[in-house]
This record gives sequence, structure tokens and C-alpha cells, in this order.
Amino acid sequence: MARVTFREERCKGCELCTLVCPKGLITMSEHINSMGFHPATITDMDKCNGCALCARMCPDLVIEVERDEKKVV
Amino acid sequence: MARVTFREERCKGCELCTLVCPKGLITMSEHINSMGFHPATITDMDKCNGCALCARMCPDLVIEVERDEKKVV
Amino acid sequence: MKKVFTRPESFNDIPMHYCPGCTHGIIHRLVAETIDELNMVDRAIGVAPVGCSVFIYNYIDCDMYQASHGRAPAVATGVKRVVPDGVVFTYQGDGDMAAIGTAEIVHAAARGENITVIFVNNAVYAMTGGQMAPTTLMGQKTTTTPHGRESDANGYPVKMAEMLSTLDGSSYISRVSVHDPKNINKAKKSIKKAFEVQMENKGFTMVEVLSICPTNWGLSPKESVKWLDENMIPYYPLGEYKVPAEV
Amino acid sequence: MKKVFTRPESFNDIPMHYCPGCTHGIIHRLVAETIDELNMVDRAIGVAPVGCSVFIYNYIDCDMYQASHGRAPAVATGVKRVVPDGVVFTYQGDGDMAAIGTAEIVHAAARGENITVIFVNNAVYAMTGGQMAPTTLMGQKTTTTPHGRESDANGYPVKMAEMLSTLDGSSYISRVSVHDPKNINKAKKSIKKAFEVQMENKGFTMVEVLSICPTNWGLSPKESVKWLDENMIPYYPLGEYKVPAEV
Amino acid sequence: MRKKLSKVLMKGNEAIGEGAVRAGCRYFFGYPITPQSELPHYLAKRLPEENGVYLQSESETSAINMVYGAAGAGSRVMTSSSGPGISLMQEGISYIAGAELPCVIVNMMRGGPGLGNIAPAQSDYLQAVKGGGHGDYFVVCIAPASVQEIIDFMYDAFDIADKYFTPVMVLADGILGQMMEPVEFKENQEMELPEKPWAANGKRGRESKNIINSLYIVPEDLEEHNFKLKDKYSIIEEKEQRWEEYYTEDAELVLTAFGTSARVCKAVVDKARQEGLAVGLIRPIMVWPFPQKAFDKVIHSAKQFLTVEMNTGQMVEDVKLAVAGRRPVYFTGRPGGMLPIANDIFEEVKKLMSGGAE
Amino acid sequence: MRKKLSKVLMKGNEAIGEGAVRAGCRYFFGYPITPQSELPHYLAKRLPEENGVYLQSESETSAINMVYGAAGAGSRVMTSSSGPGISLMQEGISYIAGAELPCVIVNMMRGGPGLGNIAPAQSDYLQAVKGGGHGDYFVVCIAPASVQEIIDFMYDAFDIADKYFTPVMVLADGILGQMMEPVEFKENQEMELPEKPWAANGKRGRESKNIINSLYIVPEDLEEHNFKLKDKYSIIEEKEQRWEEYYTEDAELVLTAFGTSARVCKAVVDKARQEGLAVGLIRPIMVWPFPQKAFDKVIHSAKQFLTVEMNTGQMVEDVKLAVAGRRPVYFTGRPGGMLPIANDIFEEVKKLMSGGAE
Amino acid sequence: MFQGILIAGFGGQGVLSTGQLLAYAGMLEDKHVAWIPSYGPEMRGGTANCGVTISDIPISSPVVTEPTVLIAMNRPSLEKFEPKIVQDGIALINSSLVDTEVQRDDIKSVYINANELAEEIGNSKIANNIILGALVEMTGVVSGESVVESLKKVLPPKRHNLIDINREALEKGKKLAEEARVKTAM
Amino acid sequence: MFQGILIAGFGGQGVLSTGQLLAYAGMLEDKHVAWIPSYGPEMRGGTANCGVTISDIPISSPVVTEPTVLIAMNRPSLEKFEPKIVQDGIALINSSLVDTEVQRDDIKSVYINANELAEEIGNSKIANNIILGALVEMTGVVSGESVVESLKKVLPPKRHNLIDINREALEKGKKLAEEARVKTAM
Ligand SMILES: Cc1ncc(C[n+]2csc(CCOP(=O)(O)OP(=O)(O)O)c2C)c(N)n1
Ligand SMILES: Cc1ncc(C[n+]2csc(CCOP(=O)(O)OP(=O)(O)O)c2C)c(N)n1
Ligand code: SF4
Ligand code: SF4
Ligand code: SF4
Ligand code: SF4
Repeated sequence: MARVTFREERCKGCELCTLVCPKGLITMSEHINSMGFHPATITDMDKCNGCALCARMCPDLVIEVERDEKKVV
Repeated sequence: MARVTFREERCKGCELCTLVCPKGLITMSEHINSMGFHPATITDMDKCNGCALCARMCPDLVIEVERDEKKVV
Repeated sequence: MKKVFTRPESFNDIPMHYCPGCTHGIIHRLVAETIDELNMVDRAIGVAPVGCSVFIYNYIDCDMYQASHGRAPAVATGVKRVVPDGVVFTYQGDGDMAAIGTAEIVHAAARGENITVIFVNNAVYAMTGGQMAPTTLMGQKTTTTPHGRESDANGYPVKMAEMLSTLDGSSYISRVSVHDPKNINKAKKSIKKAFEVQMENKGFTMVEVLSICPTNWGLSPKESVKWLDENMIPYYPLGEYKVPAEV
Repeated sequence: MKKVFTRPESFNDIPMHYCPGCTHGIIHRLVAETIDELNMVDRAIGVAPVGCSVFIYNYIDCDMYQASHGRAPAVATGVKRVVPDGVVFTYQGDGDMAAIGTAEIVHAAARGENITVIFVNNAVYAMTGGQMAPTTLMGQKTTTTPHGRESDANGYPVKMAEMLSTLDGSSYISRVSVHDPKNINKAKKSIKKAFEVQMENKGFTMVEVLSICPTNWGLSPKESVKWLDENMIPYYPLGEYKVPAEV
Repeated sequence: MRKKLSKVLMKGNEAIGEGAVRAGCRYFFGYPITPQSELPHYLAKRLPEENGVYLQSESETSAINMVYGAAGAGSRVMTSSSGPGISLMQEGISYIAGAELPCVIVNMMRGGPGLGNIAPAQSDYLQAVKGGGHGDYFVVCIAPASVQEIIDFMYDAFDIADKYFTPVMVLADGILGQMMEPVEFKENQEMELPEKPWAANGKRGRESKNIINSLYIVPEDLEEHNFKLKDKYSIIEEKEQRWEEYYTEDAELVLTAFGTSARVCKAVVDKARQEGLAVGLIRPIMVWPFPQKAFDKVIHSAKQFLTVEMNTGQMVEDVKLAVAGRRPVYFTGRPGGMLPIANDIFEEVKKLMSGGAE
Repeated sequence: MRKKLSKVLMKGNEAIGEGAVRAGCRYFFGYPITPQSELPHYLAKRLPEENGVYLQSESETSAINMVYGAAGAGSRVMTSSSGPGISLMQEGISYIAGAELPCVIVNMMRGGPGLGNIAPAQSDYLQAVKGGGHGDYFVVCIAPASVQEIIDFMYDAFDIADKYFTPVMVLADGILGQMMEPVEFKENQEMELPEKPWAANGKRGRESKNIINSLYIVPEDLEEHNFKLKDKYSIIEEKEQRWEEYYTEDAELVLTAFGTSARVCKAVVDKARQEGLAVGLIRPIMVWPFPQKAFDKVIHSAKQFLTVEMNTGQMVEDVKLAVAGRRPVYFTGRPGGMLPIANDIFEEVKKLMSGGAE
Repeated sequence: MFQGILIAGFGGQGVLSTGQLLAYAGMLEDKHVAWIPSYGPEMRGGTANCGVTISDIPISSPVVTEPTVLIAMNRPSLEKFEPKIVQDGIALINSSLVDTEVQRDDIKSVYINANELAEEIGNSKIANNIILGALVEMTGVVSGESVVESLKKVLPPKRHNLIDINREALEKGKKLAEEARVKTAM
Repeated sequence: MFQGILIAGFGGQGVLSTGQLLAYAGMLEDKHVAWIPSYGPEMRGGTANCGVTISDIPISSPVVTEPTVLIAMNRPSLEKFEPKIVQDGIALINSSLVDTEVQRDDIKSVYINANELAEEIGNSKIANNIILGALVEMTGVVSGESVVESLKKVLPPKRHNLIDINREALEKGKKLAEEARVKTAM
């Protein structure tokens, strides 16, 4: 079990995270944030395996990832 | 037959020419020139083969070398 | 649940001024992660360049200098000579380091100055509006090469990692990229190694990091990472160019 | 009888200001001989450095510039861009070119600027009183390395020929010496080749010439040529480092 | 050349570029810096159209030395930068002045000292007019105040450079570079550029070689050279003072300002005149040579002077020197990229005119 | 430390080195140039004896930036050069002033402009005191006139730098560097160097990090910083004026000169007094801040001023500003490495005193 | 006639080019015009603004420190510049990105949710021109035709296909201004 | 007592160190002294000169523009500086390298073929000190003992073996000056 959280107001809508999620879980929201960007969001949290590739790719530290202890490799 | 001429007033007495003359013909004069240096001179012009190594080595173009036409290689 | 990814401790929690997708942010983070892991935030002293990354002094939580354009290696030298047990690094762009700062970087390397240089190569002068950099690729269009870089007028791109490797004073030199997570991991390892070599007083260390500039490349961030992969890496091969004997 | 050695036509008949035995004089002469042989005194434009050889502008009978310290390659670039059919050369010492002028020489080479650089490496700053140069050998005593050059304080000598050869814009790069007639002949050939490559617009050319400085080495001229042979050549190997395809 | 347009909306930076090209400049060497980047962008496109050369140097130090080479070779040549970059050129400018070469240097001023910021300022006045480099020399220094003036003055800049064998600086605050105004171009005459027999561009049959040089190793020779330069500067000081007078005939309070500050001051004068206050403006167009004559001319009616600058007080020294203690000279300024505000200056003016100063 | 010597014959350049070491300076970064080379030679030997660092940089540009780093790290640090090299440092000096770092910069002046020559001159006065770099800033500027003064003033230079967070320049003509005079050293007290909690030398438990910086991207912030600097400069101008008066009490003609020119002028004053002429000398010891107070003090008796410099007229502007039109100010100078000759000046003095000027 | 117009927002919102368009239109009508930009160090996302002066007589000072009209494209711009507007001046607010209201009551304020309207019309990039349409309607500083004419000069030929949609945006703004009935007499 | 002494010659002739020796001797006698060198860009062979001021009272100007004594070690030096010597001043000429004569008759001139004499004594490097010996004898500006004392301070210990030969040179110069009977009263 894993959880990704997006700090929406920091997202600049660059879409790099969408590029690297191996499961294609991340999409851009319809709405805009206070900076005028469409922020990234995760569609199906259940499918997330907590690989954190999205977070590592995000230049703006928008994404935090948590994962079940046992799954840690 | 060859002739070396030293332009004495230009000689700085560095002795580099003496180092390279294959026949050891060049020595330094006793007297000093107007710049206060002991100028180089040739002891035995007859032995000179006009190789011009001294002239090529001299940093101050003190030496001119002439040689019999026929000896030109 | 356990956090598997979160902000490094030595990375201040403030928004960064970079354009959307700009990988300067990733590279900053890798430096901060290294500072955390080597437990050296108290000894680390950073020198910021003039360029888009000038404000790195606000983002990383160690003592910092803002250096004049290109002179970060000289500033770092001054610092390191006064604080020999400090872990001193510069962070410089390709205009800053490979153009105006050429003499300073060459001689910091020649002196074997015990500093670490993070050299961000994005193939343009970004902050000033996308002019040609020494690292701009042949044919690349910039605001000062409107028809693409041509060798007659502008010569050839400079390969800093290769050039600095010829100097006896340089100790660890590598080139990495941050255009995908795999390369980000490698970049991280290399940056860490560079700092470790510095901490063992083995001489000058530099990591060249290929980075994107969507704004001045006129591409989206997604297109940019692809462009980097397809165009920059062939000209700027990744890898370790110089490694000290026993590291 | 026929003159087998006399002053080159393009070499002015005035006494030179150099110290006894200083090989700057020989190198000047080789440049003048080349100008004569390539019949280009009317197209040749020289740029003098700041250093002992600053007065070369008085000695060689072509148009000349006196450049600010280290910037001769930039001055030469300005000239060459305005006078593309000129044969433009700089004459620079190791302080001038390998220290303060590092950025200028690297980027003239990177640009593939069609100029010829005669780089006189005498392992010291001579004109200012024998201070350490970037090219000073390890252990060599100078007025600013009273106990000999040490790597901790001063790093390692810079090998310019090797470094500039890594740049794509450089075309012909060699290192020669003038400490005996055999090497003088080779030096002459190399200088001539460099000019020829320039005249064919093949890019940046440089000949590094090892030279003696008896005054600041504290040796007689005779001892100096020996010292060069035994100490400099092992560290600075002679030879052609880069040659364009069909020359 | 491009076809003549009746009126074009143009950025100041681009106007410098176009003005230079029209004045016969075919060579530009420079290094990017805000707020002048549009100038290199413009010339990178424009110069090749005229078979000219745009070359981006590796630094400002290098740029000014390329200019030295290109000027020595006889071309009309220009470089451009802002504060930090201009500082890096000081050695080179000193060499150019010493070797008496003509060229044009643009300083699009920003906030300082140090990295400062990229906002418009007039912080480099003293550097420009007092000789920021070493040695006894001056640089002719033109300060335009509108985009149209930029176009017009570029001709003068190159002509004066050639006439007096001297570097000419175009000293503008960043606003001028960034702003757009409509400009008109003169009919494009064929330029007659002066012959330069002294240029070192290859002997090509010339009797004797040409040498471009600033080294005079014998003190007697350098002294002679210094005095020769000084004489030249005296002639320039006599002949090339230039200024604009704006309602000065009867002005009791004379504002002095250049560039954008002067534009703001004009608004102040307008306002003052509307309210019946005898306020005028001397706007130096040349800041070196400084328009001493303008001050001598107004001194009969002027009771006091107020200098307005975008800095903490630099030109005010020259105003004091020009006024030479005859009247009080006051100063007000906004440094750091801030702009003087017409209303604030007007308040200051009213205070001064009611005798309330200091 | 070396054992105390009662009197030592020392070159000025070496005295700068020894004076600096005694003032607690442990770091020197510099690039060779005539006529100051004996200073690096001396320190290359001397600093390692004190566990200090002598580092020869690849250029003056680099040297001043190393100074920036070392000063920011809290050390007492110095660099040194002459004309061309000082020009190359202007950007760096502006950064140091902007970041408010203390350091000492020596300019051993030679002939200019350009490469000029290596003979002694006072050709960089305006550059030194008017801000040769970009932006609104000043550099405190001390002008010694003897080798003993060099030793004494080095303490002051470093103290003032630390006290006001400012670069201090030692402005000397080449003669001072080259000449030898006997000097006495003060007893070697243990120096108490000031704490520098602002230094960026690693946090080491400090609550918050230190940043050395001159960038203020928001114009409002830079304006505030500029005004803060201006306030500091006003305090320095008020508190740190320094000069020597030589027979000025009743002087009708007041000579003004600094450094070696002042030494020559003293001989002129001696001669004039011997002949009964009321001639005196104001010798600015600080040339920035300029000793305005000295001029206000002598204005009651002074009928005219004569400024003597080894250039074509630079400090004379500051004399004019100080005199502010109250009396005529004349100038005489020898540029290019030539020395003013006491007899010549004396002739000038006699002419002026008999009303024969200009 | 004298207008000093300040257009302020994020970098990348196109405030600078909108100002240029306006200045160009003024020039076409043979008015005196000046355009002055101001922006931060960020290439994207920072603040940016420009001042446009349009006048019947020569412009003394081209610097707009006291705007007669403010276009605020985001919240920080409104906060920063609202106090500087002249009495009886105009504030045009992009309410898509500004969720606060004007505090002063001595100026006229119009709120336009330009981003949403632009997307409705079919191109998010024309938000500025909706507001520009309102400005033209309210001030009469230039005619709507001149703005369209300028578009033709400013846009490169290959993008002339965008002219129609821009015209639509200007019309939309004009209509909104009429509706708001805050036309200034001038 | 005031002497402004100018010592001039080629670089490499040791004129600078001779001047230093003299200044040092003055300092040992607690006089006020100053030494100022001047040289060209050449490391060897160019012109070089130095001025030495020795005085009982503090030295106003240390610059020797009008020497009381000139030592001319080569011909250009004599030509350049002869006109500057004060009236009744002294010119000491190294006639080994100067083949011209002094033109002025308002100064005292002494010719010493110092190079030859030095080689006679056995070391060509002591030529200067022969002339220095004459100067000391003629002016009394310092005592001969002080000069020898200075030598001990100036020479590094390992070269103290040279002191004797230098003393001999000074003596030689003194004798020559006596012979020339041109001792100035002072
Ligand atoms: C002396 C000087 N010259 C020029 C500039 C202007 N300038 C600021 S950043 C920059 C280049 C930045 O390019 P780069 O180093 O590649 O960094 P990037 O912005 O691409 O990250 C330049 C030329 C300056 N501030 N100072
Ligand atoms: C900007 C500047 N810095 C320093 C100097 C002083 N300077 C003159 S020549 C020189 C070094 C010369 O050494 P090198 O280039 O090796 O030539 P060499 O004299 O050995 O032939 C220096 C540092 C100068 N003239 N200008
Ligand atoms: S953690 Fe991995 S799987 Fe989950 S959203 Fe991020 S990239 Fe996708
Ligand atoms: S990578 Fe970061 S900034 Fe970019 S879209 Fe994803 S969350 Fe947003
Ligand atoms: S301009 Fe380029 S390098 Fe600079 S912040 Fe934007 S994307 Fe990054
Ligand atoms: S100092 Fe050295 S390099 Fe210079 S002229 Fe003398 S021997 Fe030659």
C-alpha cells in the first residue's frame, strides 16, 4: 500500500511526473491553482506501488510518497 | 671556404654559439663592447665549414655566415 | 506508513523561482540529499553563480555565497583556504563556468583545489534570455544564433568534463544527466562521490549535469527531456572521466 | 661567396632588449623567416602580449598590435573578423596565455578562430621578476615559490598543448623547443605549418615553444639550455598534438 | 538596407542596433546581460544581412579586447553591456583610450553595486565620466532620453569616435533600452566613412607598418602622450558640450537630470509652470564633456539647482563643479532600480522655492 | 613573529607586507605586476611563517574574487596590484562593497592609460575615489607618503575595513613601493581581532545560515540597501577625514598633494618659507573621504590653492569641490611616470604669489 | 487626451505583448505613445508589468507611476498597484485569477473572468484581449479598429488566422464594458 | 649635511645595490636616509639608476632630481644626468665604460677606470665599490667603516668572505680620490 500526496499550490504543471509513472497514474487537473497552473494529481491511488519515481522526477518537490513498511525492498 | 662575421656591438656574450659550433671555433673576447659584454669571436676561420649552427643559435642575430657557392649542399 | 520520498532536511521549504519543469530543481535537491547523507550541513559552504540558479543561496540550508559571474571557483578557493575543513562547493551554469569563468575553473582544477563543482549544462544562457552558450550544440537555434549555431561564426561546443580531465590537479570528473529517474539516481551517486573525494582532500572534483531549459529551448518540459536524450547525450557522453585511485 | 645565414627581411635591424641568451630572440626570428618564406609580410598582422616579448611589435616588420595582458587572442579575433584575408598571429608568454589569458585562448580555440598562436613557455613570469607561472615545474624555485612549487599550495603545471587539443575548434597544435639547432629547425617547420594551416582557413593553430629565461632561472644561458632539456622536455613532451586531415 | 518606414514602434535596445547599423557599424562583440539583451538579439539577425559580424564573446573582458582589435583594423565597431560587464571592460577601455582608437560602448545601466539587480538605474555615472579605468583618460559620453534620440545619436557617437580617435560611451538607464516609442528614420544616404590610414590591417604596400599601442616605456614619452591626450580632451570639452534647455530662460530653480530622470523632470517642469513657478531644466545630452556652458548661461536667473538622478548622488558633483559655489545645489534621487516620481520631485521643488530647503 | 628590530631599512612594498602581517592579515591573493612585485615576493616567504596563505591567482579578476571568498569567511585578507590589474578588479570591488565585506586592496600606481609604463604615477586617483566599478559605492582610500607611514597605516586600513564592513584601498605611487627608508616597528602586541558572527564559514551549530550577497532583486530592497550604504559613507565622511597640515596656519597659498607629490611639495614649502613666502601644504592622508574640514580650516588665510599631482589633474576636482568657488584653485602636474620637480613648483608658486597666474 | 495605462500580471500571461498592441494602435492613430516593461528575474511565472502612455501631445515622462487605468491580471498586481491609480481612474480586474475586491471607492472597477471567457471563446491565450476590449470601450484611448489593425502588424503572417478570434475577444470585452455601464466621458 | 646622490648605469651593473649599501651606512650612523630606484622594463642590460638621500634632518622630498653627486657607470647615464647636477656638485665617472668627458666646469669631475681596477684587484663585481670609496672620501657623507659595517649586514653570511676584497675596493677608491685632490670641504 502506498500514498502519494501532491502539494497542489507548488505544482507548476510541467507534466514530467506523468512521463515517469510506470503505471500512468498521474494526470493534470482541470482547475488551475493560485499560480495559474493546472496541477498534477493521481487518478487511482490504489494502483500506486510507491515507487516514488514521480517524486524523484518532480523538480519542485510537490510530491511526497509513503509506503507500507513491509514493502520496503 | 666559409666566412662568419660577428656584429660585435650587438653581442651580449651569452656564449650559446660556443656551445653549438661543431668544431669548437668560437670563444669569448677578452675585451668588452659598449654594452659591457665580452663579445664572441671566431678563433680559426679556416676551419669553419659554414654550417651556420652558431648563427641559428644566436638569439641576437650577431652572426652572419657566408659560404662558397659550390659547397652548398 | 513510511515516507519513501520527502524533502531533504537541508532543503528549505520555500517555492522555487524556476520555470515549470526546469531541472535545476532536481539538481538542487540532489545536492541537498548529499549534504544530508554525508551529515555535513554544518561544514558545507556553497557558492552560487550568476544565472538562473543564482537563488540557490535561498534554497539550500548551509552557509552560502553569491559570486560574481563566472568567478565562483575563485570565491570557493578564497573560502576553502580560510576554512580548510569546510566542504566547499560551487553550483554553476554553462555560461557562468564555460564562458566567462573559463580561467577560474581551469585554474581551480589545475591547482587541485579541494572543492566540488556542480556544473549545470543546459546548452544556453537561460537567465538572460536564451543566448548561445559555449555548450550550445551545432545547429541549435538560440536568440543569438537565429539560424542555428554555425561553426564558421561561432565555433564548436566546449566539452568541459573532457577538457578539465586533462589537468593533473583534477581528481574526480564525471558527466551525468537528470532527464529521467534512472539518470537522476546515477547523478546523485556521482555528486555524492565528488563530495566524498573532496572530504578526503584528493583534489578538484566536478560533476557536469545535463539539464533542460524548456523556456529557452522553446519546447515543453516533456519535449525537452526527449531533446536532451536525443541531442545532448550523443555529443556529451555520460560517464566518469576521471576517478582518483582508491575511491 | 653566398650568404647562408642572414637576418630575415621582415626582421627589423635594431638591437633587441632581451637578456643575454634569451631565446625569445630566436623565436622571433623563426616567425620572421616564416613571414619571408610565405611571402606574406603585407598580409601578416601580429599581436604582441604583455611580457618580456611586448616589444616584438618593434622587431617584426608587419602591422602590429600591443594587446592587454592575456587578451591577444581576443584582439586577434577582432582583427581577423575585420580582415579575413589577413594572416593574424599572436605571440604570448605563459603568464600571458596560460594564466590571465586562459579564457581567451580556450575560446579562440573553441571558436576555431583562424589565427596562429606562438606560445612561449619559459616556465616563469619573466618580465615582472620571475614569479611562478602556471607552467612552472613541480619543485621549481621562483620568487613566489621560494621553497619550490608544491602541489598543496600551487597545484600542478598546465599543459596547454594537450588541453587545447581536446577542443573541436583547434586544428594544428604542436610543442617544440629552441634549445639547440636541431630543435630550432623543427620549431621553424612547425611554425611554418601552423601559418600554412591558417592560410588554408582550417581553424585555430598553436605552436608551444619551450624557451629559456636565464635571468629568472638564475642560471647562465649555457646552463639554461641544459636545464630545459633535462627538466622541461620530460614534463612537456615535444611533438605534434593535432594535425588537420590533409596537411 | 531595409525599406524606409515612416514610423516604427521600436525598443530602445533595438534602436541602438538599428542606429548603429545605419551609422555604418558592421561589427559587434558582446556578452549577454540584462537589460540590454534585445540589442545582441537584434544584431545577431541584422548584422549578417549587411555582411557584418555579430560575435558573442566569452566575456565582456574579451569583448572589449575584440573591439580593440576591430577598431585598430579600421572598422566601425560597437560593444554593449550593463554595470558588472562594463566594470570588466575598464582595463580594455583604458587601453582603447590610450591607443586612441574609435569605438562605441553602450552601458544600459541597472542597479548596483555588485550584482545589484536588473532594474533601470543611473548608477554608473561616475564610472563613466571620471574614468573607471586606470590612467589619465576620458570617454565621451552621450546620454539619450528617448528612442528617437537613440537613433539620431548613434550617428554622432560613431562620428565623434572617428573624429577624435576616442571611445564613445552611450550611457542609458535600463528603461531606455526596454521602452518602446515610435521612431522615424532619416532617408538612408550613402555614408561616407572616414579613411583610416593608421589602421593596422596588413601593410599591403604601405611604406611603413602601423602599430596599435598604448605602451610608452620612457616616462618622457608617456608624459608627452598624456599631455597630447589632455589637449584633445580640452578641445572636446570646448567643442562638444551638448545639452537641452527646457524653460530655463527665467528659471529660478533649475533642475538638472539626464536620461529618463530628465523625462520625469520635464513633467515636473510642466506642472510647475502650470502653477506659475519659474522652474526649468538643464538636461545634459553629453555628460562628458559636461555642459559647463549651460550653467554659465542660466546663472543670472537661477537662484538654486536641484539635481535629480536614479542613484544616490553622482552627477550632482559635476553640477557643483559647474556652479562652483555660486548657488546652492541640492540633490534628490532614487537608487536601486526605483524611479523618481514626478509628484515627489514637484513637492521638493515647491519646498525649495518657498525657501524650505535643508 | 620576527624579533623586534629597532630600525630596519625597508622597501615600501615589503613594508606593506610586513605591516599587513602585523595587522593580522594572514591571506594574500594576487597576480604579479610591476611596480609592486616585491610585495608578493615578500609575502610568499612571510605568510607561511605565520601559517598564513599566499596564493598567486591566475589573474587579478580571480584574485579579487578570492578576496571576496576569504573576506566572507571572516579572515583579514589583502590583495595588491597596479593600474591595469586594479581596473580588472573593478567588478569584484563593487561586489565586495555591495556585500559589505572588509578587505584591503593595494594600488601601487604606475603610468597609464592602457599599458602605459611601469614608472611611478598618481594616475588612478579618480578611479579610486569616484568608484571605478559600477553602482553606488565608495572605497575608503588611504594615501601614505613614507615607508614608516605604510607600516603604521596598515593597522588602520584593516581596522577601518572591519569597523565599517568596507574595502579599504591603499593608494600609493610606485615610488613609495620601490623606495627604501628606515622604519621602526611598534612593540608586537597580541592583536585582538573583531568577532565576525556574520561570516559564512560553515554553520557549525549556528541557528541560521549566513549568506554573503550583493543581489537585491526587488528594487525597493536594493534602494533600501543603497540608502543604508549611503548612510554608512556619510558617517565615514564625518569621522574618518585625515590629513596633514604643513605650515598652513597663515598660508596664503595652500599647496595640496598626496603621496610622493606631497613629499616634493614639503620641500617647496621649506624653500618658500626660507624665502619668507606664506606657503603651506594640505596633504590628504585619506583621499576618500576627502578632508573637506582641512580646507574649511585654512580658508580664512588662504588666498589661492595649487594642487600638485603626478597626473594631468584628478584630485584637483576634489579640491575644487572642497573650496567650492571660495578661492581660485590651480593645478600643476607631471604625468606618465615623471616626477614633479621642487624647483619647478617653486617657480609656479612664486608666479602665483606675485599675482601672475594663468 | 492622456492615458497612462498599467498592465500587470504573471510573466507568461502576455501582459507585455498586450501593452505593445495598445501602444501600436496608438501609433497608428498618430498619437504619441510609449511602452515600458518591468519584470523580475524569472523567465516564467514571476511578476511582469508594463506601462503604456498614449497622449495627444508629446510625452514628457513615459514612466507610468500613477496610472489612469490599471489592468490587474493577478492578485499581487492588484494589491501592489491599486493604491497608485489616480482619482477617478479605472481598475480592470481579471477575476479568474483575482479573488479579492478593490478597496478604493474613488475609482471605477470592472471585474472580468477573462480566463473562463477566453476558454469559452476557444483559446485561453486571448484572455488579455477581452480585457483590452473593455479598456478601449471605457476610455476611447484608441479605436477598436486600430487594435485589430495593429494585430495584423504585430502577428506574423502565418498566425493571421488568429485575428478573428482576437477580434471576437475584443468585442466580448467591449460588450461587457457597455453592460457594466461605466464608460468614462473623455 | 645633505647629499642627494644619483647612481646610474646599465641594469646588472649593481648600481641599485651600491645605492642600498650607501643608504644602509647612513642609517647605521643614525642619519635620515632614503633610496629610490628607477629602471626600465629589461631584466638585464637596460638602464637603471637610483637616488640616495642622506641628511641630518628629516627628508622632505626623497626624490633626487638635482643630485649633489652623480656616479655615472656608463655613457648614457652621464649624458642624461650631467645637466642635472647642482652647481659645485660632483661627477664620478666610470671611465672603463665612458669614453667621453664631462662638459660642465661648475662641477668637480673624477674619472675612475673602475672595471679594469676591479679586475686587477681580482673581482670584476667590485667596480662600483671602488667608486663608492671615492665618493665617501670626497663627501664624507658616511664613514668608510659604516660602509664596511653595512656590507656585513647586507651580504648573507655565506658571502662574508667577500668583505675583505670589498674593503680593498673602497680603500682603492679613497686613495684615488685623495690623489685627485678634489676633496670637498663639508
Ligand atoms: C559580468 C556579468 N556579465 C553578464 C551577466 C549577465 N548574465 C546573468 S546570468 C548569465 C548567463 C547565465 O547562463 P548560465 O550560466 O548558462 O546559467 P543558466 O541561466 O542557463 O542556468 C549572464 C550572461 C552578469 N550578471 N554579469
Ligand atoms: C593586467 C595586468 N596584469 C599584470 C601585468 C604585469 N605583467 C606584465 S608581464 C607579466 C607576465 C609575463 O610573463 P609571461 O607571459 O610568462 O612572459 P615572459 O615575460 O615570461 O616572456 C605580468 C604579470 C600587466 N601588465 N597587466
Ligand atoms: S509513486 Fe510510482 S506508481 Fe505511485 S504515482 Fe508515483 S510514479 Fe506512479
Ligand atoms: S513534476 Fe511536479 S511540478 Fe511538474 S506537474 Fe508533476 S507535480 Fe507538478
Ligand atoms: S529559463 Fe530555463 S534554466 Fe532558467 S529557470 Fe527557466 S527553464 Fe530553468
Ligand atoms: S627576463 Fe628571461 S624571458 Fe625576459 S628577456 Fe630576460 S631571459 Fe628573456
